[in-house]
Amino acid sequence: MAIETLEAPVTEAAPGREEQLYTAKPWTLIWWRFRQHRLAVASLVFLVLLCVAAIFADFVSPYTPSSIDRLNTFSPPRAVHLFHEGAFKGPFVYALKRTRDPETARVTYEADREEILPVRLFVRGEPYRFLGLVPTDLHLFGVDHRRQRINLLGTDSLGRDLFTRLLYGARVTLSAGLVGVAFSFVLGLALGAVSGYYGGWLDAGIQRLMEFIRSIPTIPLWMGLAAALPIAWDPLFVYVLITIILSLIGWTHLARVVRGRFFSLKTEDYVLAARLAGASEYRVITKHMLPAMTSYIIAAMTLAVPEMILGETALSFLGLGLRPPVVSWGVLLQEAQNLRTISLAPWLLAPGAAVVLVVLAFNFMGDGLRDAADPYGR
Amino acid sequence: MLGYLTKRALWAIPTLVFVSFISFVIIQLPPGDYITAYAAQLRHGGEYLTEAQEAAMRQQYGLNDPILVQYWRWISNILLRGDFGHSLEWNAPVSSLIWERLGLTLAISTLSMVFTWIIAIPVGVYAATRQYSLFDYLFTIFGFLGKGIPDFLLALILMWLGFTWLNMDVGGLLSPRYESAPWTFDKVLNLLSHLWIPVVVLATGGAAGLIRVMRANMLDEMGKPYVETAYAQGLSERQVVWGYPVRVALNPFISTVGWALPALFSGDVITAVVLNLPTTGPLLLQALKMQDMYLAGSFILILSVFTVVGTLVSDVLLAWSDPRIRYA
Amino acid sequence: MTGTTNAMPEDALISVSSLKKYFPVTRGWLQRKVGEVKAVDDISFDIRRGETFGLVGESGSGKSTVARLILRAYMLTGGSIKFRRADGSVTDLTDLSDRELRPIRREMQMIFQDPYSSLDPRMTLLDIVGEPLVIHGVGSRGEIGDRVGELLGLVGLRPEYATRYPHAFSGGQRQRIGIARALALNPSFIAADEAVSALDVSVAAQNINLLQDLQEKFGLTYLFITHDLGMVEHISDRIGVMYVGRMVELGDTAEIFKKPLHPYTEALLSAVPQPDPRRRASGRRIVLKGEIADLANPPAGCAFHPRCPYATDLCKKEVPDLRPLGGREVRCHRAEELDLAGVEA
Amino acid sequence: MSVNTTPMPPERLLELDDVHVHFSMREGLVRAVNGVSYHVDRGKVLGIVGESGSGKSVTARAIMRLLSKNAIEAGGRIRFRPEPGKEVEISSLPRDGRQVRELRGGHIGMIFQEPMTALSPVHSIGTQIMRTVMLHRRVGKEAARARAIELLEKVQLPKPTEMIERYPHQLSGGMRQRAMIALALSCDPALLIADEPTTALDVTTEAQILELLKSLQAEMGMAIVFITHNFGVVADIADRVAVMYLGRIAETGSVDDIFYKPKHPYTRALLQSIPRLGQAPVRRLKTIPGMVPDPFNAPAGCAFHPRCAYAVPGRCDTLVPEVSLFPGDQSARCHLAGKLPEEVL
Repeated sequence: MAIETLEAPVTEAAPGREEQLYTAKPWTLIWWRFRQHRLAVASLVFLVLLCVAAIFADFVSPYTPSSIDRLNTFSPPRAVHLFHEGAFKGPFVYALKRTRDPETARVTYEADREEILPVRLFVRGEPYRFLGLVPTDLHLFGVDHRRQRINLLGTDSLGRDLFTRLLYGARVTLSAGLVGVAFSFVLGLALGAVSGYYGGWLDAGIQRLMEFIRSIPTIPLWMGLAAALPIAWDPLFVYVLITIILSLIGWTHLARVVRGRFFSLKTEDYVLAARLAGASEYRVITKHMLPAMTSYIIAAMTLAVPEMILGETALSFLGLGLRPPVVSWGVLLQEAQNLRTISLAPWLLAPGAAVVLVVLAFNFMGDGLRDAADPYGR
Repeated sequence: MLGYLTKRALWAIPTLVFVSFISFVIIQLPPGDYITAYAAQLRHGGEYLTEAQEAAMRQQYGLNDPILVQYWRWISNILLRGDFGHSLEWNAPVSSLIWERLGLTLAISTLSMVFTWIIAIPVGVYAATRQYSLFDYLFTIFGFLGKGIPDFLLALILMWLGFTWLNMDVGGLLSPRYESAPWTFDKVLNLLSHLWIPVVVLATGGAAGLIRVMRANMLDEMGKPYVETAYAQGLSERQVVWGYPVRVALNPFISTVGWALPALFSGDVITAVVLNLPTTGPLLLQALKMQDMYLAGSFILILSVFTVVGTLVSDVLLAWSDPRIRYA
Repeated sequence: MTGTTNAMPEDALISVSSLKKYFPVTRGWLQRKVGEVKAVDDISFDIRRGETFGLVGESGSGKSTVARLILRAYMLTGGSIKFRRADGSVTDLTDLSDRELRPIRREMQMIFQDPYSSLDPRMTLLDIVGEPLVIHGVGSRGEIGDRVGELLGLVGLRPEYATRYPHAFSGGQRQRIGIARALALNPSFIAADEAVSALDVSVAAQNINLLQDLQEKFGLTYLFITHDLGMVEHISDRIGVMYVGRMVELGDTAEIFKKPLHPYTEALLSAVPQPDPRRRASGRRIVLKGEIADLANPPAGCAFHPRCPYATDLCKKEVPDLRPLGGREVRCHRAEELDLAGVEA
Repeated sequence: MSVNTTPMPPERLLELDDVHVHFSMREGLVRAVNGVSYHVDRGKVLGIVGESGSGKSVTARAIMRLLSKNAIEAGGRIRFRPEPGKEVEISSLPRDGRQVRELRGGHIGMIFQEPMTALSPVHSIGTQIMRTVMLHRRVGKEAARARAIELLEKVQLPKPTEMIERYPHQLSGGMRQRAMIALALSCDPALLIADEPTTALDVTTEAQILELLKSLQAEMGMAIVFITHNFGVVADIADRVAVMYLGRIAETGSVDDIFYKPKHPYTRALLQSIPRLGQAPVRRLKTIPGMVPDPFNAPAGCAFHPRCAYAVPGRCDTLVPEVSLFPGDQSARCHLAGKLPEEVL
């Protein structure tokens, strides 16, 4: 016998755009929605650029982070100009004249309007190993001069180029944030998944553990743990330990997100449908539950990165985290700790501005992701 | 309700034990101990301790005992006699060092919290009722900035601005000439002129977060059917908003009270270091750097106790304000 | 209550006896068990091959739990479930593990109430309808594609829709996708849990017809769970009426509707508002007192006695058994003496 | 369309004349209510039936001026007579002005579908009622409290003096709906708008609430606009019925005319697709082909034509039908109204 169909045409062969929407993959839908948050997209672009610059910091920066220039201490940022006395000269900076006030013995710098130093691409400069492997002395940009330098963000008390140090610091600070989140993600995912999937007393126990951890005040705990790290240890090892310390607190939030999602997904009918079709536990989790969670988890992780970055910065700033010669934004800000230095060389706060920008970018991106994470929300 | 509170309070006890033990362990973690640090300091100044002297000092302070014994000695003294031990660095009882600073910390934190609330609640409600208005956007930006700028950076910037533009002497809580002076009107004014920076710093961070929480809660609540019911009773918008959704939206807000206080303490640690305030922060930092374990341990313990108690308080407040919990 | 013999009646596809499901009530920070909710308490019935067995009851009566127990989505607290396989052998599902259940799952499937949450929004129809085939390794990729197209056609959807995601469809269509998924492995038994309750009147009628057509075409056996008495009368051959975790009446649909034996059935029937202004319910409607009993804390004696207009002292004290009466089964002390009103034709 | 400007007849309580409500959404403009006219006489019950998306709830909210912020009140007139001899044009008043607020709760009460969420979770039942009483009656706390107790007694909630201290989460669904009714009737409104008040309830609870509403209506004499998708409920409670489809009234008339002499093919088809209790068993339900169209692209001409068995090509798919009037104040918006072949219902 014939099966009754929906006799009237339900929807006429849908026009192209609709059909595209109907057959769009979940991540395509998420991307479409994410794209509508212009601020989030701009943040994404900014962060990608910054990461690329940080990875290739040795090439992008004109100098090396530890090259000292005693005759160029606390020199202010140099503006890049295009026009000299009304004539287009391409990008250049003015040379800097160093004078010492005979009475106060204070050094002042003044742009020498006579001498222009063109900014050149791919100049030879201080030697380094590209990505730690290939020895080279090629830098993305710089000026050809024996004495004069290009300090886009000025220099510090030892005449080191702040722009260079900022880029090298980005490597450490950003990776500390990402690695810290990775650590806390592993902890949070494991415990959150166990808690949410099995429930019962296991869940209760993990919940209690999380309550315990949350009842310890974050910063004093960080400080205490960080202070426990001996100064003599290898800086790299200290770095890893600091990220672990940061992640020790951060995981509870991720675990809560994961657990909540697991709980709500477990009761979805489509999960039961898969089980009743004979799907194994492994299949139910990997094919149905995890895909439904990934976008939420990515959003939660994105929002957790700034916490880690702020933690690293604060600890290093206090002298409890990373220490020189490691260059991180927190370490750089240590130099800007006292009021006299700031009023003398306010550009030393540039790493602070970088922290703010990066934290904001991660927040915007995370918000955009969170809004886009559920394209099927009813 | 009473049963719930009793259970909640009882539950705080194991938490406190756990927290106190963690505090103690943290202090014990670093290799070496106070004597090592002390000896190193002396060496710096050209003096030396013989190994016998070091051993004698260890014996005197009981540093050779197993950690559990040391912990028990420490915690039982605190509980039974209110004796927090002896600060090796300051050569004074810990309790004589901390209470005054703790009081000041508490005062600054409470003041900041009051400010946070005064700002966050009305702004959050307004931003939610006028979603996507100019005002809403302005405060969204403010919220993001407050979240993005680390406390210590804000403190630095405010200090710098106060110093260069307003020509104020900043840092500390009082100008040097008032420090030992008796309390006068001028001294109070001087105190206030110093106090605003830490309060603004702490309140900005807190308010930025809470505005967003309040706004999100409000938007959530305003979409619920009971709000429509309230409108259908003929109440005006002001009566509806403040009488119904705000009441409900405040509940999750109340649960943050308990956490807000400890968070302010945490924030205060760094802010105080930057601003050189005579509060707990700089002392804790110093103690940690010197491995002055009784002092640092006491601080972490007290701050943790505040956190636990704060959580308890917020649970009680929540139960009191939300009948769904009260009569659960 | 349980019979001495474990044998299954010849014509039964599924035989459920003394089925129990108690959910623990936990409290406190360590999830201590403080009691239990008897969601399903001592339920026994058979579903005959090729019939539609209706299970009716109000929310909290445990009817959905019964369906999920039969499909072994949960572990049983007690009782047993037997299922007749396609080859005629009888399998006891009671204690089978997930692995052991797997081959049997091909023969029993479920249709869900909520057309939104029952389809994974992140999968195309091809993946959704084809999933049971993939799980059981039936056919190659191409064959699965063909089969999915065929199944979609069967439920009145275009095979081209296989590349679409569920969000492209309305509630009624989604329900049909769920039906196609349930049919994928040619099951002999389908449990439909409130399968049309969430749909609009006109769409519900279409889907009910579809279910009936499919039953005829494939010789399906249905367990049809609903709170809609009109629908259950229309579609079921026999029905069971549940109240607070227990079966109160069981028998032939037409007979029960004509003359119920249990006061709850009578009240239920009289409460249904009829689309017939001349037969307005007022006057003959039995308005029950009070509320449906609390599952966690059911009244002593017959769970229905606080609301029953015919309750006696015996009903307050003693739990009645489900007992056979005139070709039906009924759980009421006064079943013989009461003369209850059914639905007038 | 011209708007009727003659004063309302004396028995008239509420009159909607060609009301349009649109919503601007990201996907486009939704014409949710597209020229709706109906009226309610003093003390009468008007039932409004329709499937989801027919605009029945939106129309009710337009009367209360409770539409969401993205709604566009695109025309038409709503008139109401709070007391004999007085006439208010609700649609021309400022949305949140004093006059509208006086009507809301004071002269027009409203109850909603979800008794679970329609009451404030953090205020006791008594507080919520007292607030309304104090607002409209300008009485003190004591008098308001006495009134609240009286109201709870009226809706037959047990122990009203204790009940006013209770919070919604402590009550069952049926009790909450009773409390909601008490709240809506707290100031003796002339009109009660009930938006699917029994949809979320079980059938025995639904029967309780329907009986309660009927007895309250007889006692207090208010008129009711009763919105539902259930024809059984309408047949039970309504004096007059309006059937809505895609933002328009398809047909309106007395309850007997609608059920026994429907003039619109949609009404007729809907009535035929409902399984009825005690009906001679038919194997197949009659259905309406297709689905309710997406509101973003409603069909041209008569919105029902793609699903209509009698649609005339070239007419029904191009021209929006005018309203045809029939004796007994029955009217239908159909080109073929009154010309349909007789069918047995």
